[in-house]
Amino acid sequence: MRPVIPYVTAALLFGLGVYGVLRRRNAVLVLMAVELMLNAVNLVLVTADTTVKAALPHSGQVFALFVIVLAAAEIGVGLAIVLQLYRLRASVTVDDVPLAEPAPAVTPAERPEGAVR
Amino acid sequence: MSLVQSVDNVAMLPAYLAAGTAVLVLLGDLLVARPAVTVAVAALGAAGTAAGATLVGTAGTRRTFCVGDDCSWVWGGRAALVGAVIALLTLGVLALSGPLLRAGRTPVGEYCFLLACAMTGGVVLGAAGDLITLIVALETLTLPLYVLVGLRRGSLAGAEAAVTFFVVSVVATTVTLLGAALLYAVAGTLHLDRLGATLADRADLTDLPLTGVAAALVVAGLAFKVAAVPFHAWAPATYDGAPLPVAAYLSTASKLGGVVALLAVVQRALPGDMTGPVLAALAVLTMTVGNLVALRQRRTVRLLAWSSVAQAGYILAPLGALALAAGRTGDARTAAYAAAVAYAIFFVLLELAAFAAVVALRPADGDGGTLADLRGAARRHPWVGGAFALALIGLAGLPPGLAGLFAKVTVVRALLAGHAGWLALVVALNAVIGLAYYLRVTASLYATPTGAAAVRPARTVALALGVATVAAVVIGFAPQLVLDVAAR
Amino acid sequence: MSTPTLWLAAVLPAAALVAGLLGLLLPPAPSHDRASARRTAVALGVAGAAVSLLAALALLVRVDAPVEASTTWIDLGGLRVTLGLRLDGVAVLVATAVAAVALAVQVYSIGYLRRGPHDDVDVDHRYPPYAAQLSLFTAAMLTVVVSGDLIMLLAGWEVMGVCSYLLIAHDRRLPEAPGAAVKAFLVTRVGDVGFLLGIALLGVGAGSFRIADVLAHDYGTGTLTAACLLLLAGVAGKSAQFPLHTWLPDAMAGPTPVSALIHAATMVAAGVYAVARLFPLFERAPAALAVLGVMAAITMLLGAFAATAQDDIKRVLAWSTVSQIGYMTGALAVGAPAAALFHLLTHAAFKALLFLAAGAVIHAVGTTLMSRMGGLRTAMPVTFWCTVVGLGALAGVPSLSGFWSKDGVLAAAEAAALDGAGPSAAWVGWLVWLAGLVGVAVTAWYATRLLLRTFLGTTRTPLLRPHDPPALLRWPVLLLTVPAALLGLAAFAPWFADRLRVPGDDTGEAVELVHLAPNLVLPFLLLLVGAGVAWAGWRRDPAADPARFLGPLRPVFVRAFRLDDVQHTLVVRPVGALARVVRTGDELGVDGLVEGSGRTAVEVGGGLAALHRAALPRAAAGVLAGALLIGLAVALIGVTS
Amino acid sequence: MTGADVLLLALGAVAVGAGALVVATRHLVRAGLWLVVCLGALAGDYLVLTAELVAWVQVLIYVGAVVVLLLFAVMLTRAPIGPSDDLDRPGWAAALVGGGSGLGLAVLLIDAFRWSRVDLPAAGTAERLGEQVFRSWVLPFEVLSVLLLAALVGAIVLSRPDIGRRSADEGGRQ
Amino acid sequence: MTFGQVLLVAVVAVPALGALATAVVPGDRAGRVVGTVAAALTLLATLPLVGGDHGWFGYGPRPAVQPWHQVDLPWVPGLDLRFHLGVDGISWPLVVLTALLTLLCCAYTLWRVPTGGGSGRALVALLLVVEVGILGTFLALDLVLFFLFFEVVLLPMYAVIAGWGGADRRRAARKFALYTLFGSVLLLVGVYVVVAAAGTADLVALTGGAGLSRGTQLAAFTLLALAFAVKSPLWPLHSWLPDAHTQAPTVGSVILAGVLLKMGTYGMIRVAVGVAPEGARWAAPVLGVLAVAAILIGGLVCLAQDDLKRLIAYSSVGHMGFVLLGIATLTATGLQAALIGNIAHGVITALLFFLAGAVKDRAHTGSLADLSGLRETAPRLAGLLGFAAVASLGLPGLAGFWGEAFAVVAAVRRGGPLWLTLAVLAALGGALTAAYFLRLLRRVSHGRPSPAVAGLAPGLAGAELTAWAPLVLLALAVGLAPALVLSYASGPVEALLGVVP
Repeated sequence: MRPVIPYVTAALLFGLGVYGVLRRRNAVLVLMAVELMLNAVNLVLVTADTTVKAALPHSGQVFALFVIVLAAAEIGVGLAIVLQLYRLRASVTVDDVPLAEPAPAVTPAERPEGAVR
Repeated sequence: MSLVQSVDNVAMLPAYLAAGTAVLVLLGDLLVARPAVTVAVAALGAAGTAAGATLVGTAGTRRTFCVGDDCSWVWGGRAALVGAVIALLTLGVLALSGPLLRAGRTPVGEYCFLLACAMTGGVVLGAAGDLITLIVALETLTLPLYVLVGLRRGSLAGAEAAVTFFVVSVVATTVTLLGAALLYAVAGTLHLDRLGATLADRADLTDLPLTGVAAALVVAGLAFKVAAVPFHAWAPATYDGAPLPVAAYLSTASKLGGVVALLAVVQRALPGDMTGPVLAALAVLTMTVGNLVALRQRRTVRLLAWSSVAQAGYILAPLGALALAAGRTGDARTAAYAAAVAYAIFFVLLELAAFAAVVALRPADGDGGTLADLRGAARRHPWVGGAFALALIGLAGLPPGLAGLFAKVTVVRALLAGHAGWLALVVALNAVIGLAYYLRVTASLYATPTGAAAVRPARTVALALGVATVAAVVIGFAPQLVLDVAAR
Repeated sequence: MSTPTLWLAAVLPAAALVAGLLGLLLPPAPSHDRASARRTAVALGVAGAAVSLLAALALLVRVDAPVEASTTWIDLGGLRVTLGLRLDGVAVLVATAVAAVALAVQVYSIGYLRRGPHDDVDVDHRYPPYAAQLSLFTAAMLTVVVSGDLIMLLAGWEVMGVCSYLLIAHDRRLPEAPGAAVKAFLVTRVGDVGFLLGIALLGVGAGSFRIADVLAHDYGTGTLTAACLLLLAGVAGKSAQFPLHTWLPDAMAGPTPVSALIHAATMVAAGVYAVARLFPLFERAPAALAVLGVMAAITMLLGAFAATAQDDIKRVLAWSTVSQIGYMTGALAVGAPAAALFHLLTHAAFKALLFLAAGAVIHAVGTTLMSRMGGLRTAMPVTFWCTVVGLGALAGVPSLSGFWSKDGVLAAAEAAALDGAGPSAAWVGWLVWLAGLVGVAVTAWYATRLLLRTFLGTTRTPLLRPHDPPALLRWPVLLLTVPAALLGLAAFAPWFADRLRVPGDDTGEAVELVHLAPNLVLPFLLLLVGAGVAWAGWRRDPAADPARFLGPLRPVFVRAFRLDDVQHTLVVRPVGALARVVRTGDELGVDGLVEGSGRTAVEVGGGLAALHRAALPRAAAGVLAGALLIGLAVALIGVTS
Repeated sequence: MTGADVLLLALGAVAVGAGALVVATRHLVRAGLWLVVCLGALAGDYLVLTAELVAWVQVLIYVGAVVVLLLFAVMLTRAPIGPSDDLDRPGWAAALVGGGSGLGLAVLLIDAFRWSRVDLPAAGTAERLGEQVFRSWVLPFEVLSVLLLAALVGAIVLSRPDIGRRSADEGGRQ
Repeated sequence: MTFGQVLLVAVVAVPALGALATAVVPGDRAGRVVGTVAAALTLLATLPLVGGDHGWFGYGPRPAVQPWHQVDLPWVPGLDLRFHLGVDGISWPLVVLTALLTLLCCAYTLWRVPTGGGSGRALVALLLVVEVGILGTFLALDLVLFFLFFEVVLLPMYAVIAGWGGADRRRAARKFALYTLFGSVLLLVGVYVVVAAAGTADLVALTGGAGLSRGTQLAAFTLLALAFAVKSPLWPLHSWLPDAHTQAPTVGSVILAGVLLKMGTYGMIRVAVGVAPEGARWAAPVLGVLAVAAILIGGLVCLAQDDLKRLIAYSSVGHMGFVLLGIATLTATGLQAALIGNIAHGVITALLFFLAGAVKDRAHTGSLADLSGLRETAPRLAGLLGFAAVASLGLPGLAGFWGEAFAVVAAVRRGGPLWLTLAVLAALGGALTAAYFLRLLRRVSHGRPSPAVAGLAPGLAGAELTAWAPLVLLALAVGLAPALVLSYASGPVEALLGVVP
């Protein structure tokens, strides 16, 4: 068996996941892309079990199981969060979620009062 | 050979206490259904966890869940410190949550339960001895916080904050997991100490570019937790959208968790010449960007968030000494790790005090508000304002905030012990930029009030603020206490 | 050294100093008890000067050999600064002159600074500080005279500068007074830069600033020449030598008694005295003496010619001072310190006399301009005769004091020029001698002019009723006439001549101040020529100024060869411009850099904050891109290493 | 090239192709369906790699639960069934980072493993894995239970806005 | 504990407790009185410190630092920090000066609290905290402790400026705080460069280089000298000072100019030169050139300055240039000149700022264009201003002379073309000093009274006289008897220079 085949598969899948996370506007699609990345990780873990002389056999597969559960838990909470956002805004476009506070509404004349002094 | 791993239940006591707290809170909420009882149970549980962590920690290092020499659970000085501090921070945040919970729009039972779950993650994190436990514990610490951040009912900012936090966190977790998986693919083990030993022994592995990248990915993923630049952009938005006590938890306990996780992998698993340069670069970027952007913030919590980004840079800085050969000698390494832990302890204390003061000065269930809302606060509430000022000055690292001063001194000393003078200079210059905005806040506290009505701080908040301030003053005069526990 | 002598020597400056310090505590402002304050001030001033004079006279009797006493003032890292006295004949004689002139000025001031007849303004409303400053001035000069340590000498030297500043600026009616005061202080202070450096060189070389140690130390030629030249800068400043003489004529803005004090016995004499005091050093530095000689020659002629064209009576006298000090430094340059000091003493007498007499005139007519005087001889006979004596002495009319002392100087210069006597080169002797001779003629010319313009002819302001001054003003003038006329004869007294022996002169030969030789005739002839020309010019038209014969040179002489303008163009304006440039540079450049770095930090912060003014995906992108970059970097480093 | 290699190659191609469609399709629902295909192919990969239990869990949890959950979310957010044009934002940066990481990882992995060959280990049956979990990995297993509980409670709290109101009413009454 | 040790601790503890008491005592005036009493007690405690063991009677080599008294207690071993205080001939005059000036300022505050916001007792409390920091800096014999006290000063001083200052106070205070923090963080790095290399922070052990390598010494000296240069301030790191001085309230300026700047020069002597002598030797020419640049540029800027307080502030740049020139020569003469220059500048500039404050308070303007004829309406004030200006320009017989003249002498003594040039330029700078002070006097004192000055009352308040008289007397006394300051310093200075290579 050539381990490089599943490894490269995993690498490409991870890359696709990254691309998806960055490309998609819809939060659910973003989550799907994340799933791709997580699965790539799992594939690496499972493949690793075949390539390494591990101190503990099947650690990779165990880890992969844990990751699947972890992902399920996260997706559960994540979807709840996304739905909460949808309830409040009727949209799940991540582009509408700002990182910074809204642009300052104060006029320049007021600024020395609060900010500079 | 028994089917199940042997367990040292004494060593596990802190984890039991923490998890038990969570379960008890849930049960209490279901059966008694009185918020006061629920909160009391949570508080008692947190206090008990802290006590248990300390008690077990004083008896020397205990290991359990061992496979051969590799143990998944190592309850030593560091674990006890982290466990106790996280439990105490949880207790503090519970106290800060008083007004929020009393305002009645937050489900008390679930709130306390989630907090207790996060605490459990934090307690386990300190003792984690393998990558799986580490990552799972870290997720346990983080996942309840997604929910808590989004708990401001009807608040779009809260929902957005939760989404931001969640998405970025999931992505970062994936990066960490990939790093861990690659490490496993290379070294064939997941136990930190064994990993460290393997990488140290086998030069063929360390020569492999894949190993370095794997290490870097693990560090990068974990750096997200401490909000290091460029993994930081979630922090200000999340802190500002979250309820104030949750923001406090995020910037103290959660950040401490990230530091602990980073330290665990850096100290035990990964070779210093791989992580050192990454950490040094992250430290420089983090403190500089954090401080510079903080200069331009107008909202209190955002300013604190950016400042805590910068502070994360100071925490990482001593580890940057590992980038140099001189920084990887035994003494210098020890000094660097101890300095990072000590700085983190000083920092969480001051940060908790600062958030407590903001909570005290803001109306219940309100957000952090703008800096203008704080004008003259110290004239209306001399004690609260004074404590806030002390905390801010401590964060800036100047007397009379001696705790913060000694924190900076610790970092600089560790850096120079590792001959990383240039990094020490960067830290020093950043302290100057930092003072600029801390002074701005402090000065506006003492400015002429604009006439907003005084809010009477809740008793629990005042208590938390008082305790944090007194603790800051005490360790300001006796920093050796912290240095001693941090060095263990 | 006997204790009483020591005490007397200490009292000499201390009396005036104490009087001055106490005087400063008196209420300076016009207030209800100012009459009593004024009385106290008068008493303090006069008493201080009188006690000093008595001490000086007592010392004159007691001191016949040099005495010296000192105690360590402070030891600065192996450099010893002492608090010491060094008395010899020269010191005592000069001290006597200083104290005498000071007393005369103190007494004179009482009357002079009263309400003037043509002035409604109460002139002397700040009399107490004025008197105190006079006392301090005297004390400072006496300190210079008796000091046995260079640093202590410097102390007196500089305090004098400050006092001159304060006194020149005293008169609040004159708008130009503050400027003149500042100029006086600053110009001398610039000279003092050299003086301080010279002292530093000497002190560092000897490891001590005690004059005796310095004189005893054997310096290298280079050091010595440099030090002497530097000292000369200070001397030029204080003694108003070219090119640092410009302050002196302007200083006439001060009250006339102050001018008398400055010109006769204190400031200007200090430079000459200091050189004489350190003469053994100069003797060993011929280059410095040569420079001094050139300086002296230029100064002599410059002062004399400038005096010819002035209309202000005080300015004539001021320029004459410049010129006469040139004689003294000339004598020093040709190696005749005794002659210089002798001229210093006689000059102190006749110049004090002239100034006080001029003060009496000004007091009477209310102006300083000669063009508004004339014909005062009849109205003010006492003043007239006193002035005649003073001017005679100045011009060198035989048997008056100035004749003998100037002759001493010229004889020494002639000896240096013709016989190569003395430490300096022959050409220096020639220079000084020729300049001195020309100076004699010119001096006679302007002295005659002054006398004629002021006292003879017809009155030009007929409305005035001038009269001789009151007793307080008259007596000092009268008493000063005596030394002005007779002091020259003292040169024939061996005890007097012997007292003018400078420290380095240990040949044991008698000091010869007067040379009764045929060549005395030459200056006398020149005197007659000068005076005669002036008289002839005046005779032709008594109402007109004889200075009109100067023709196109007149404005040049009035402006003293425009050296003021030169100084203004070359020093004052560039420094002012430089100051403005530096200020701007400091504010925009240095501070701008600081402010700029602060602003830059804020700007960069703003830029970084703008980067975060984006949506959520950018945070995720940050994480992923960051991880990618870090991974890439690590991989590349891993590959290359 | 053994048969396993061929299988791996084929399944990998399917997985990558389906994955590409997941991130590229303009149909929301189809993205979910392509995800099923991709995850299924991966499960096949696991089987080839002798990780039996992981493969079955993959099918159960991922294909059975997670994808269904995602599809529900698509429905609940009232996504259009047909193709939509506003799903993506300009993609050069995403392509750069995604391509960079994918290709970079691939290069690293190829560099590390080359065309080496390994024998497949003993199969990861449920029994063997269970033994491993309870012999060596009890701790994370236990912690994960806390995590799951928290996720459960958290998801419920977030999904049911009335929970907060109830306690508010109680708080009001007390 | 011996009496001396009790005194040492008291010198730091009394003002600290005084500040606390001032802050908690009810009533504004009562607070101010309490603070003043504390300041007075501190001064009393500093005086007997002189009665210690001055000599070195033991065998063996002379140590470079021989404190008269010392307290040495462990504090934070993890940071090499010990509570090690000591006093000797170099620090004692500065300690007394600090205590005296603080007392005068507190007493002055009893009479007048600057307008601008804060309560008087808060001001007094802050002044006392500043005093703690300054005294601690002068007394610290542990490098880390030195740094700690160095930092203590910063924020209280910021608060004094920002709380009670002039119109543009916030900006000036920020600039002060940030700029001087920039200096002190360099100090922190410098301190630990030394500590990391030497393994100890004990100044007594470290003085003389303590076997540090040349590279370490150069790095340490550069950092330390930069730090102290900011505080002193040495051109071109001075630009915080004019703003801070101009905006600060009178008492703030007095403390700032009087003693706060001395922390820099003291540190330069005791720490920078003491700990890294080889570095000092290496950097001396640069330091000397910058010092002379400070003298000349300070003087020229003053010459073109048109605000009273700003002019005095810039004059400090020049004066500190003389002090630093003295230090840069690394001769006993120069160091002693620096020490006495420190004290003299403290006394005279404090007086100048008191007077400038009085003028500004009365005339409500500090612009030279609006002030003239002061001697006509307020002759005593004008007289004192004249005295202070004359003292400041270095008139022999007054305190300012010794430091300036002997800095020049020291440069001459050092010899060589560079130092001789520096001496000449510094001496010319002395003439510039005279020029701008005379310009100041001419503008302010002479001439016809301007409208702003015309209405002034001629008298001075008792509190003013009380605050100023000691300074006037000291300026005279130090000028006439410099031994007052230097008699104790020669031993320590010789010992210090004994270890400079």
